[in-house]
Amino acid sequence: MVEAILFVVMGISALAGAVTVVVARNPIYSAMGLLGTLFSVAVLYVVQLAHLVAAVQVIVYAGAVMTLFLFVIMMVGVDKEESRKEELPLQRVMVGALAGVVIVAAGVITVVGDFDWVPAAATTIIEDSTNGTVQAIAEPLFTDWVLAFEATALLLTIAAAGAIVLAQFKRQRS
Amino acid sequence: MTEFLWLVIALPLGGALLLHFFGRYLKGPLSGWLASAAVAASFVIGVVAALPFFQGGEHGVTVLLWEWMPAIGANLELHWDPLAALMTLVVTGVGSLIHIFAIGYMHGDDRFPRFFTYLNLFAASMLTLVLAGNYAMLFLGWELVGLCSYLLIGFWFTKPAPPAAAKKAFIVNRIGDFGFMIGLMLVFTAFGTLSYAGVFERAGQQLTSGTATAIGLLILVGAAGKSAQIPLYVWLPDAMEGPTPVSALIHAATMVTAGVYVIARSAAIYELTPLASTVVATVGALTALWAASIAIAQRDIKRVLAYSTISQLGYMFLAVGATAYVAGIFHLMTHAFFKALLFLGAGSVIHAMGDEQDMHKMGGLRRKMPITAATMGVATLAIAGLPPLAGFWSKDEILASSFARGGWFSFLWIIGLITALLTAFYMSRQWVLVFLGEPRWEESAHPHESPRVMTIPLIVLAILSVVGGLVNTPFRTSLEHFLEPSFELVSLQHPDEGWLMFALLAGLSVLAGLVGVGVGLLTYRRPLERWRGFEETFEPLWGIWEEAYRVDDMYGRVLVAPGKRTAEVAAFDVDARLIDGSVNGIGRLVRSLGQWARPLQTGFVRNYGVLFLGGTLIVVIWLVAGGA
Amino acid sequence: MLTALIVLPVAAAIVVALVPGRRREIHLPLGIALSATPLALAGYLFWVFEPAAAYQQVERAIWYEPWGISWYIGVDGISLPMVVLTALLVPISLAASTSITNRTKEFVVYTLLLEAGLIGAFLALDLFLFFVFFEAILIPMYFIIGIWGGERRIYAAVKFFIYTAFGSALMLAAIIALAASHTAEFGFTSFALTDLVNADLTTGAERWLFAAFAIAFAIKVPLFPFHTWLPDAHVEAPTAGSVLLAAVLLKLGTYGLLRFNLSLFPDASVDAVPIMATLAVIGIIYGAVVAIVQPDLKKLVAYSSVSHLGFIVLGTFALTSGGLQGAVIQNLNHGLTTGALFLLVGMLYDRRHTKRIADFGGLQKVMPILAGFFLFMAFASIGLPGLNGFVGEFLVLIGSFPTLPGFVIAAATGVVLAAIYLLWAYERVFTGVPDKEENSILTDLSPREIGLLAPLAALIVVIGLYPGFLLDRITPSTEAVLDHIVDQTDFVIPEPGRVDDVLVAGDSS
Amino acid sequence: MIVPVDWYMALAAALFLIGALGMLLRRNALVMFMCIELMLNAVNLTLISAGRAMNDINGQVAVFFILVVAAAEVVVGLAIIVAIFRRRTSASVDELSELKG
Amino acid sequence: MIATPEISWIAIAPDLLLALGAAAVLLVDVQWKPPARVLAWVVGVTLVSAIGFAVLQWFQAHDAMAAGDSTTRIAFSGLIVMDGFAVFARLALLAATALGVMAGWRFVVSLGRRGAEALALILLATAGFSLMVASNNLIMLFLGLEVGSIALYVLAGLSRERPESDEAAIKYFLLGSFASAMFVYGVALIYAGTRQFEILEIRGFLGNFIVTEPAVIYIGIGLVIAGLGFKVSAAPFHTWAPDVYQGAPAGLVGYMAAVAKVAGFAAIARVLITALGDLDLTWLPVVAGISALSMLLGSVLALVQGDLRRLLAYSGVAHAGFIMTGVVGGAFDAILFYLAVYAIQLVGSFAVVAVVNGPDGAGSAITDYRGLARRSPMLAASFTVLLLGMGGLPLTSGFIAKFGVFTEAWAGGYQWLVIVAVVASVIAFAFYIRVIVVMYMDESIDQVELSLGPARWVLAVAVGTTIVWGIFPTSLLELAADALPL
Repeated sequence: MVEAILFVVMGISALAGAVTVVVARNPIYSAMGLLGTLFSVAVLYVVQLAHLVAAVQVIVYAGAVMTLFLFVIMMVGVDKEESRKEELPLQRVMVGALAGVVIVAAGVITVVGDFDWVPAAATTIIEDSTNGTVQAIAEPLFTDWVLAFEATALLLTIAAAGAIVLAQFKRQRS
Repeated sequence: MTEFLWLVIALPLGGALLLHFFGRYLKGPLSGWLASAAVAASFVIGVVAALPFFQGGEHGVTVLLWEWMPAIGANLELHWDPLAALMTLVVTGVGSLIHIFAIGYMHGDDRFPRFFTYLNLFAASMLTLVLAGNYAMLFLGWELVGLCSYLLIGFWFTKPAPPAAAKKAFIVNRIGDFGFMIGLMLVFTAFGTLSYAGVFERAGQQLTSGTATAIGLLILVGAAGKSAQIPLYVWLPDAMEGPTPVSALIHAATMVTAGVYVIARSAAIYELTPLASTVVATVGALTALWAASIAIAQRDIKRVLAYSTISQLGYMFLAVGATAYVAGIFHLMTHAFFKALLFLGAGSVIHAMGDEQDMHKMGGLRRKMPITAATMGVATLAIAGLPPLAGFWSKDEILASSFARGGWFSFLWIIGLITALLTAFYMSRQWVLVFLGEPRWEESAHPHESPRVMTIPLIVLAILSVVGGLVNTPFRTSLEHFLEPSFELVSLQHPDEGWLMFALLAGLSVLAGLVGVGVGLLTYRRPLERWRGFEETFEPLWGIWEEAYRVDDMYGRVLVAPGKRTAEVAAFDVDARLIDGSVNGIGRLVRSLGQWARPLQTGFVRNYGVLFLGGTLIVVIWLVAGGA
Repeated sequence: MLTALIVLPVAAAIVVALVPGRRREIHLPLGIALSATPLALAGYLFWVFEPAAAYQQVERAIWYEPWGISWYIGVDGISLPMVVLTALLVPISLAASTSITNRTKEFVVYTLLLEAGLIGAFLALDLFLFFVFFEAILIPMYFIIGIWGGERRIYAAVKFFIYTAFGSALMLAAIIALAASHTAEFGFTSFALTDLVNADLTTGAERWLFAAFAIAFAIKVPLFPFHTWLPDAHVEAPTAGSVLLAAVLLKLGTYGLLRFNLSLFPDASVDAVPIMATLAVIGIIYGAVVAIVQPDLKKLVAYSSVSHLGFIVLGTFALTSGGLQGAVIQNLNHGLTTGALFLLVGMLYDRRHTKRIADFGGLQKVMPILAGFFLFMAFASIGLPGLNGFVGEFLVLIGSFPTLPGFVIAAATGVVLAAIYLLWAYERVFTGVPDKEENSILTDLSPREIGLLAPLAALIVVIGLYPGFLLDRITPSTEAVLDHIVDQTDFVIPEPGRVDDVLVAGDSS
Repeated sequence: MIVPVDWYMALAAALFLIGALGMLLRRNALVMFMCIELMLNAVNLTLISAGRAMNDINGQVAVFFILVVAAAEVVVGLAIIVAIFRRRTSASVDELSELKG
Repeated sequence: MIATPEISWIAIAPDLLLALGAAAVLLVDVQWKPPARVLAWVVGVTLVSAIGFAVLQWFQAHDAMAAGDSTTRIAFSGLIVMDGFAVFARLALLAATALGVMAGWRFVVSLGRRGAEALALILLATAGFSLMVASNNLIMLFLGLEVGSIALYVLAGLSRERPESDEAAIKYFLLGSFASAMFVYGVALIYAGTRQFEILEIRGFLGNFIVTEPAVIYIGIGLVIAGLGFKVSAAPFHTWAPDVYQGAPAGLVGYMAAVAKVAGFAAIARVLITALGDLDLTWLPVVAGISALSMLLGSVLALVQGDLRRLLAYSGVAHAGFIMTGVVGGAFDAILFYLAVYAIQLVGSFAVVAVVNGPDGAGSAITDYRGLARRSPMLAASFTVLLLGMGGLPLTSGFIAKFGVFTEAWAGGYQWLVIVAVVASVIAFAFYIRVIVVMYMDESIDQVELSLGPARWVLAVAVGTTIVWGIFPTSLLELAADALPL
């Protein structure tokens, strides 16, 4: 029951946030919308017992990433409001068409074949099996997934080096 | 003896090659003498090789030189039989005389050796034609003759007319050859070989009359081309552009007789198709009359002779068409004598007049050049068919044979008779215009008798023109016996036996001859304006005759011009525009596709996004749809 | 030995390439000298060749086992003449290229590579290998046209390249399909001609593949209506290019039709006879008619090629001994005569720097020798008996008549038309008085140029009078092709009316 | 009561779609970028929900990596945006359309 | 207490070395600010040793395959594999990297201090892609993909002097991330459909069970195809390629394009053929469609380009289509051969561009190549060989490659695709020929002598392999034939 309520509420707020991201004219609002979505999704993680992931989501995303975003937005200029009018001809039409196609397709699928979102779903859900405690996550993370874990190191190195090399150019100029 | 037969061809050919490569090193007339010697030598060989036939009854032999195109039974092989022998002798005999004459005539021409190269080659080609043992090799000689005529007619290539005439001659001949080749194809399909031996012996049992007719008519097309019959005679008058000895060679001894020869040679096939034979005869008769009527009105001394040749060839066709092959060949031989004589005479006149050919500018030459006058006079009487000269016997036999054939042929006989009259008229007209009457030539001209090297051949030919006919008179048909073996497969047409008949027919033709000669003499003896008036009384007919019925213009308008137009359309519209255009069009199409697709790449990343998402959706939907 | 025949030109090319660029004066002589070695080898090959149906001097080396491709070369009566012709014409066309002064080295290299490719294509018995050579030839030819050509050389070169590449692309697909079906049938993949002939295809498949091959070769021949690249290429190409293009390159098409289409797709070939014959005849007449009014001498000769090659195709698809022999020998003949004609046009161009007929006139006066050669070659190409052209055309016509009478009659008109366009051209170019004074100062052929033409002329006469020495070598192979067709299909070669062969044989004895 | 996994999946799909469309609708590089973050979040939600429905913890583990990737992308992406902004003081991608055709 | 994870050093040795090399470059640079050639040495040693280990891997994998045991070839509990396929692709990547560094060396030097980062990024990118080609796990594959891609985004934007570079970077980045999101969502959906991330497990699952409602899996496949199709610039996911190729530094484009193609196609082959082979009836037509579209669109658009880099980009689209025919044919060896050959030719071609238009050249209009044959015959000749090689003319490796994939596609029953392919390759000839025309048949614009620098070696290798493998392809073909995936 609780889960149902939470799902509905958080789902709606997540969607609302997402829509905000898309429609808000000011990047700040978009950022806020994204933030909202992130939080709502985090809650949904918790509902599904993905505690650690939820935590990371809040800390890393809502914390670090969004801060970075906001920082850049400030730097780029808050006042830069994006006018609603679309310069690109047909862009909106095409996007609308695509959205329409997706919705129609979804409709067709739901109507015609009983569409199974998770064909491999287990008949009975054993909550413990996916109880995302630190212990539960860490074990596979550092055994089966250790290489992937290490690979993320590369990713971060690249991010660092990339950021440097891209940002560095002023000195290059002078 | 036959093992030396190849020399008959090889000698003139060798002469040609020799002169071609080393001619320019030979002093003065030497090259001319060499050439003449070569032809004369092959004449001698011919005589020796022909000896067995004089006893008669001797059959032909075939001598294989080497394989050529075995797949179609066409090898280089010589077929030596009386007919071939006779032709060889005519060609080499008359040929050598013409060679000798040419030494004098071409004296001083800067391409003197080259001229004799061609003459020798001409002789060699003609000999190849007559000695061939199969149709393919005959065709070889046939075409080489055409080549030589091309080379010789266009000998004076710096003038505009001769090259054109040469080209015309070759192309018109080609048109004939086209038919001839198809004829040969039919022969091959029917017999699986082209060799005489293979064809004739089996013609009887293996040829349906239909095929025979087709072959006969197609060969006729070829023959009409070579022998200048309707409708392909137009090249011959223009061929006068060549040096006169060439005309003599072409008209008298070699080229034009080929058509007659090939029909005679194919007698075994014509035997099976009366229809084709009749067509041959009809074409011959009509040509005879047609050409004669034109010859009447010509002013150019050589053109008269040209059309008279065509007309005489018509006689020969009439003969072979009437299956009187011997008569045809007989006339071929005699005609060779007096026509060669006429041309050489004309040549001698032209030579003397400084290349003047218009008879209106001549007259009274008999005092200046008696020998020429005398010899040409003989020839004129001979061709006019007055006994006992050669022309009389041969022409009379033709007329008699066709009369004897009866039916349609008696009509042709009448045509022949009329032609005889016309012939006599225009020949005497020519002789009179040239040699009698008042001198009408310009001061510039200083006519004089030609040198001995030119006159001796005239004299020899004159003698031949007188006695030549005696080889085959109704009283002594020795030529017929001689040719017997070559025609044993066919039933020869003979003049009716019996004195009365002979006397009657001969009388008629003699009468025609006499009338013609008489009118000619009486008319043209008189001063210029008088006979001018005579000619004008025939207007407008006379004008049309003089312009040879304007056949050339007609061909030009009906065939040449439209043909050229078609070619231009094909080349510049169809090819350049349509075909090539469409090819390039495809290329352009692809490029324009590219140009058309280019705007997809707008440069706006969000458009790319749309494209991406759209593509993804298509893929996804396709997959789901395909999977379901 | 055959490998050597292919490798020698490559080696020669490398040698020339290694000569430093500044020593420009020795590139051409060196190239000529080196290209004599393949010629010698080809001559030897011709000498040792025994008249027999089978492929000879066969060499086979596995290239890549799993794909079943191999270096599989051999020679038979059909390819032999072409190999010899190639080896003969390369030195000649090189020696005729003294007028090429810029980038001589590259020119020589490309020409030698071209020779290697051509010989390879004629010798290849593995379809993969054949295709490799067939395509590889494009590059050197493309450069020869594109670098040393006339004003519109690039257009011509690109057109030539793309057009041909398009054809061969289709052929590639067909080759793949053929090999695939062979794999499906016999369990092992092979591209060897000798294997693929055994693959039996469904009628539909066979026809498609035939079409693919036929189009590729029809473009190469070129057969109407795929011919329009040819005049452009010829007009723009330098002399040597034109010579090799006309004399050898085009023959890849006719050769391919004869070698691959007939033997690989017998049924389809028999069914396709009407189509191919029609195209051939159209080509003969059309090419000739178009040639008549060409203002450009080279273009005229080019269109005459279109016309002449029609005879070869006609003979090929007549499916008779005469026709096939004629086709093969005409391959050679056309190479000699047209090659010589292009040489002559080139020599004219070197002197007068124009190819437009209207610019000439009365040249026989100033250059009798050239005129003589031109007339000689013209008559050879007209098909004058006693010269080689006649042997080919006559064999084709007479040989094809039993099977395709209608077509042959139409084709025979080409013989008349040939006389018209060539003699008219001769009249306009060489006869009359040299009125233009730039014409009257031209010099006649040099001994070198005569030396180039003389061997061709000699061959023309020899083949014209004694083709036996070729036919003996050709016939077994052509007969083999016929036999193959006959026992693969229900086609019967009409035996032209023979009561008994004794008589036919009897003639010559 | 347990919410059926399909709902979660559908929600995720909706988020993903919104993100994707937003990516195409906005011309501000930053916002486009946020949309990508939205999409990645949707992916995470999918993984977790599906994992739970299949009793498989790996779904959650995978989420970690995606988070890292997202973070790294953010860093680099923002660096690029900043760099561009320095040159042309605008974050509108529509102005970057020199390269086309 | 967590069990110690299973570690197989050899399986990751090359990647590890690359990472270490990258780190070394950065540290050395920070510490001593050495001249460029020192870095060159570091990079050189790194690459050589990496290649050495890759070769070692090759033999191990080969022995393992011969021995028929799969365990030694599966490492890190199934995250990555060390099968022949992976190692071959890895070797191709390393070769492309080595050549790419040489080709781009001038540019790296021109970056001055930032050169070190550039080199580090190159090495890291290669490391990422090399993990990607070995990944047996979709998440791992995604990580490798991202490692490589992100590095490439940065590299694309490296030349700060030119605005085009910015544009290239941002376009590449935005679209790339978009594509990655698509890809990973597809992975998630496949996971939802099979409960597996591991490729071999997925194959097993699909082999053993019939999924009653597989729609979600198909959606996943579609998204995965889209994501990877983006990386290999297959139509309609190619739109970034021309702009990026044109905007990114000339010195590096060759490398960027090559590694992305190799890794992307290795992944496509693994995911589609190995993991989803049992569903091929569904995805084959789609992939065939993409292939055909890529070939036609690519060649047609390349035909009308005025800029050489865009031309090469679109030709790259066409090549993506050609390689796709190999995927349709389901032939790993044909794909690998094509990839190896094409990667090298690509790097070589862009090396030429870098020489002619300068390492950070602004434009590369085809007209700049007028009379190149006169200015620098060797350069023109090598470029000609490479162009013809990419065009697929016989006697070049490109022909063997094309022939291989076409044959497989034909045998696979996709005859129509082969027909399209041959037609497209004719169009391809048309635009490659155009460049050759310009180089050989137009007159030179300026006679400035061009110095090749290290690009000399790149061209030597590229031309050499193009010709040698064109005439004696057996060696490489046999290697590719042995390079089978698990």
